[in-house]
Amino acid sequence: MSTATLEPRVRAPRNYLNADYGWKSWLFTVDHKRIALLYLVSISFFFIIGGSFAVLMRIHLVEPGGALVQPETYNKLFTLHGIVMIFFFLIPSIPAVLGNFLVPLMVGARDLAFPRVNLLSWYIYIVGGTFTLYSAIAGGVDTGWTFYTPYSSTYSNTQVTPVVIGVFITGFSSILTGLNFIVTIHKMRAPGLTWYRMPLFLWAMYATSIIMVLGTPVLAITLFLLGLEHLFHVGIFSPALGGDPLLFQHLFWFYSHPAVYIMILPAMGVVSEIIPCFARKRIFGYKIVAFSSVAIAVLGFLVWGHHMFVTGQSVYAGLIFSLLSFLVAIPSAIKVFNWTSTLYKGSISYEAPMLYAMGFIGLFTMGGLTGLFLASLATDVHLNGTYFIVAHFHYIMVGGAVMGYLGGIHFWWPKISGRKYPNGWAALAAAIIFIGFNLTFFPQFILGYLGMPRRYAFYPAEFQVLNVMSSAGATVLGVGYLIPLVYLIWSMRYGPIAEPNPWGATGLEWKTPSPPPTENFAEIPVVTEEAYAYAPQEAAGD
Amino acid sequence: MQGLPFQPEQASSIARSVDELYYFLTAVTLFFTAVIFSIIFYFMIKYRRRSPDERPKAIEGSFPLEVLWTAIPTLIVAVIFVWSSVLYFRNSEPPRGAMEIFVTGKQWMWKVEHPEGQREINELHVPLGRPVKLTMTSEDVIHDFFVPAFRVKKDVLPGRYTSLWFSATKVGTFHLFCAQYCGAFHAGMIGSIIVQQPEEYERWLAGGAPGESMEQAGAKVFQASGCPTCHLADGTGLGPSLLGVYGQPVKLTTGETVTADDAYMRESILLPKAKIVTGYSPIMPSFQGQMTEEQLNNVVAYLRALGKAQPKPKEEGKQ
Amino acid sequence: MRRRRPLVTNAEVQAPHAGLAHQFQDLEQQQEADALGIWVFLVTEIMFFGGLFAAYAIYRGLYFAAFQGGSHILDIRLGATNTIVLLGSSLTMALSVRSAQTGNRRALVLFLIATMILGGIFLGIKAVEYNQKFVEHIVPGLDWNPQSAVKTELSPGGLLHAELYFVFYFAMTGLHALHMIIGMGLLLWLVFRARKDSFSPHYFAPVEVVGLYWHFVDIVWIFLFPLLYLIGGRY
Amino acid sequence: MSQPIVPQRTYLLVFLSLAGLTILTTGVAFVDLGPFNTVAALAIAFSKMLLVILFFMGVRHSSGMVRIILIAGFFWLALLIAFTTADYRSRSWTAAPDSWSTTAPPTHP
Repeated sequence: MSTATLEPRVRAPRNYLNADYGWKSWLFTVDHKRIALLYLVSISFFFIIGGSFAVLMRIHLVEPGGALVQPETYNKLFTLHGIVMIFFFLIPSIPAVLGNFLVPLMVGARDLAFPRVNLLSWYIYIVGGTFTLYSAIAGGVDTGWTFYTPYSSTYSNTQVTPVVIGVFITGFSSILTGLNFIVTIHKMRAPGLTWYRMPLFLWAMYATSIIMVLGTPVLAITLFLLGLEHLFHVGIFSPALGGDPLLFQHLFWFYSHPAVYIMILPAMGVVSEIIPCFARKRIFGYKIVAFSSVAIAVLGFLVWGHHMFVTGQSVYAGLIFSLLSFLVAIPSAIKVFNWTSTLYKGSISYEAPMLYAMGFIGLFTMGGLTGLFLASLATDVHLNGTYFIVAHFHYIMVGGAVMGYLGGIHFWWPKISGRKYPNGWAALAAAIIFIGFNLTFFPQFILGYLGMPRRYAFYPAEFQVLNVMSSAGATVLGVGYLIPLVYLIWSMRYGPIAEPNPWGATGLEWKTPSPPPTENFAEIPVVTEEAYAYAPQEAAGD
Repeated sequence: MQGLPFQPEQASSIARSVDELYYFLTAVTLFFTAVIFSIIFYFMIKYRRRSPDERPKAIEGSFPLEVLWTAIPTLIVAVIFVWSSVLYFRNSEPPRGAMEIFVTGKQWMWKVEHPEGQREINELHVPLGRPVKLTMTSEDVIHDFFVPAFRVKKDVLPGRYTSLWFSATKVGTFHLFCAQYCGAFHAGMIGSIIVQQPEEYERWLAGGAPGESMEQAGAKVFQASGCPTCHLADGTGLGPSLLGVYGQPVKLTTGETVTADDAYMRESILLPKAKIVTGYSPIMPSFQGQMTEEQLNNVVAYLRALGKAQPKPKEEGKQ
Repeated sequence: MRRRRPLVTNAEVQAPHAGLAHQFQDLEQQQEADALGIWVFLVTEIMFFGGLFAAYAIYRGLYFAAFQGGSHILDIRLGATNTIVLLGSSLTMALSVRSAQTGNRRALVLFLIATMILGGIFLGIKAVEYNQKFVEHIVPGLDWNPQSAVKTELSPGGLLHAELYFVFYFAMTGLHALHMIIGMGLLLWLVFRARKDSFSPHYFAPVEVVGLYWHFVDIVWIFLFPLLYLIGGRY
Repeated sequence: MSQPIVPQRTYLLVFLSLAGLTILTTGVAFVDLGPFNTVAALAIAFSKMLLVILFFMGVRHSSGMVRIILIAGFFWLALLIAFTTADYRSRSWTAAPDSWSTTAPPTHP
């Protein structure tokens, strides 16, 4: 707060952060970078809310009989944890924060194709979030984030309506973001930036956008029908009123399975940026990695029935869905092999983003491989609906997506904020998160195999040891997540000023000052080289 | 607090086969995790940055390697797919002559009815070594019948029958869980499967409330609901005869042929106009709301028994 | 490759054309982006209605008789008339775009207004049909109490499933009508802009975009008509 | 966008065909074709959609990109419907449950 530093803010060149002051300049901005920050603040808020629900759940489960709350309250905790984390944190996390910030910078444009639509999508997100928060305050909702009918439509007497409206509305935010990215990547690339010169983050955002655009409307219409049934008591999915509950599950998972790829594909894109930078190597098998993103996006739409192997779906449909679920594992495996090979004969340094990226590969590998247990019909029968599922998708969505998100935040933080954070603290946080995560979720694989069903507010005493281990791990994990929050906020004021390209990375976003000016580039750049041209020019042809 | 188990008990005829696949998958997972972790650690140490201006040569990629590491996972998942699907289909087919028991899920309890008429709540007694087939339905929301020790699980849906089977191989008491979230006391919708020696099971069956068998109870409901007025045994009534129908193909007015299974019987009682047998008119009233799930189960049990009887010769061609 | 333009900050932008937004390099790029944007948006609309059509298809397969019974209550003449009215509005919409292309402002305004009038007629006929459902007490959730004549017609497949048919009838036509109302609002906005002479043969993207939206809404109805009114034939 | 200006006559002819097809589909509904009533209705609706897309929406003159996007949309919808229907259609293929095995059959009442 004193003037001890020799970097007075007045000397800072004009950039998107100091271009204008006052709340209006933020709430009515159409600058993609400012909108990204609006998203960053909002999703962090929802992450803290969703995280506190998780902490309460883990504390509760220390005792077999439940240590903290009534079963009804526990049900509301896991429901809101799921809804908040999935729809209000994970789905917008990388696309809406890093994607919004980076897509125009990476394609070398002044903004997204539709800046006002971009701002609109943030407002839609906020309105949807408000409905969801209202429902949490007004008594909560206890349907599970999957909203399975007929429980959600005709039996639950909690705040189903506002939550369904909230998720319905937020879906449009996701649709508009995806639409904006598709058009931007198609039409606004800088001269010379061909498809095969694009950074892989853009490929990943493109594949993600396809899912957002094609899948989210189906979720919207499904929730619309659910809302109709709930409000007017007309039969759509409720057997007592003439409907079929399995149809809801089909329509729901048609979106919600690909939604997993909305979370993990962007994280894969982030990792594909970080690894070449800190290994100073072009990514191994660029085109294969690029196309595997698209393959995952497409195949990911054809596997939703593996959520329904034991629900009374036809066994033949189950067979096809099982086969396709195995197929979608292959492009993911290819990506892991290519990232690993990128390290070969590289020049590897261990800055914090790289540690997050390595953590991502490890956890994603485990999460992906345990997915095989669930794609396989015979073992899924036993594991479905148990803690094995919970462990598996947390490995993918927290171990994978959140690690990728944090890696990306650490990688581009100097660009976003114009400041550097303390690398030692960041490395420590990465290590704590990695250890805490495994402590929390590895025991849950065993719990699931032993037969403990998920969504149980109390449980037989023989499962207690593993539950206590998991809760202890959650404490470590929680601390791990708080550390970056502290030093990142600290760095905004006290961190050393970042140069335009602190990591020596390639990519157009590093060719403009940190933080970038409002118009991104003094002059629209011309791209003359491949992505990840880390090698010295004369050797690049080898 | 008890010890730290790593494997649930294997107490059914299929448990072992599921575990074998499970261990294979675990081995694959551990192997690849170990390989990836070791390679990453090795590379990160071997190729650590030694001087700040090091510039390694670019490697474009390697097509043979890409083919190799596409082919290996493809082969492995192909093996797993075939193994697991064959196992699944073998495990889901109930053997002939399985004992049939009705299960009804209800927020938040399991109601069980043995064909002999014994009823239980949150408990299911079964004899050792004999295949048992459960026919299940729910009175309200979706539940799920899950016995970890048997490695069986199936959703229990309202308005529909689902079924699963198992053959217990160990005497003892095993957990029964509801594995599909069903509301406030979902966690309390648990029970026990009690596997007994056959003689002991017989004693258990004989003891307790004698009651009537499901079939007899069903016959009473059948009578009381006025069904025999139209469903005459010789097929001359307004509705088709029900002798020898259960389990057999039935030709419908739409030209389709369906099997007269539990689901069809149930549908025909609740929504009689949905599938009309050729030669008959859609005049049967619906019994939706007229029968409880239990009575419905009893009637289905009775119809199954009728299915064993030979159809009377007169009604040929009228099925 | 696109022409490069030297840097100008937002404040200094002297837009070379009134319609060019700051993030684009030139008008052509902007037009291509707009066109791509609307088509991607239409794809989301296909999936939005598509979820509804998928649910409809499943239930129609399961409860064919009930859906047939429900369908036969609808007035096929009103449905067919409405189809032709809506197709006519698509014609006038296409002609509006053409007038914008040729720079004929008077014709543009006239055709836009004609499109709105035809859309209004469609909604009017729809309102008559909805009213008829209330008279017959076959509005699920609000007024479901079919009277005797209607009841006989509906009963072959079971009243419960006939109710399901009407849920879909109202959900599908209701969402379609909502899209029509939004479309009419957009048309009104176009009329105002056209009267202010905002469009020229070089810049008429808004007319084209609204046109594409309007045609899409028409296509939805092209499928709704046979799927709702013509189930199983009327012979 | 910069599309050729189509003569008014073309638009009028397209509209007349669309109106004709509407009358045709209504007429066909009154003829008993069995299951082909549905097929005919959908085939006619599909042709009408093509007319609108190709002429009114001008996809005839559009870039390949627009066509790919449009086809992708319909393809994904087809996937949703096909896979869901596959489940419902194949549910009854599973073998009939085994016969009932308790006491001797009772006599019919």
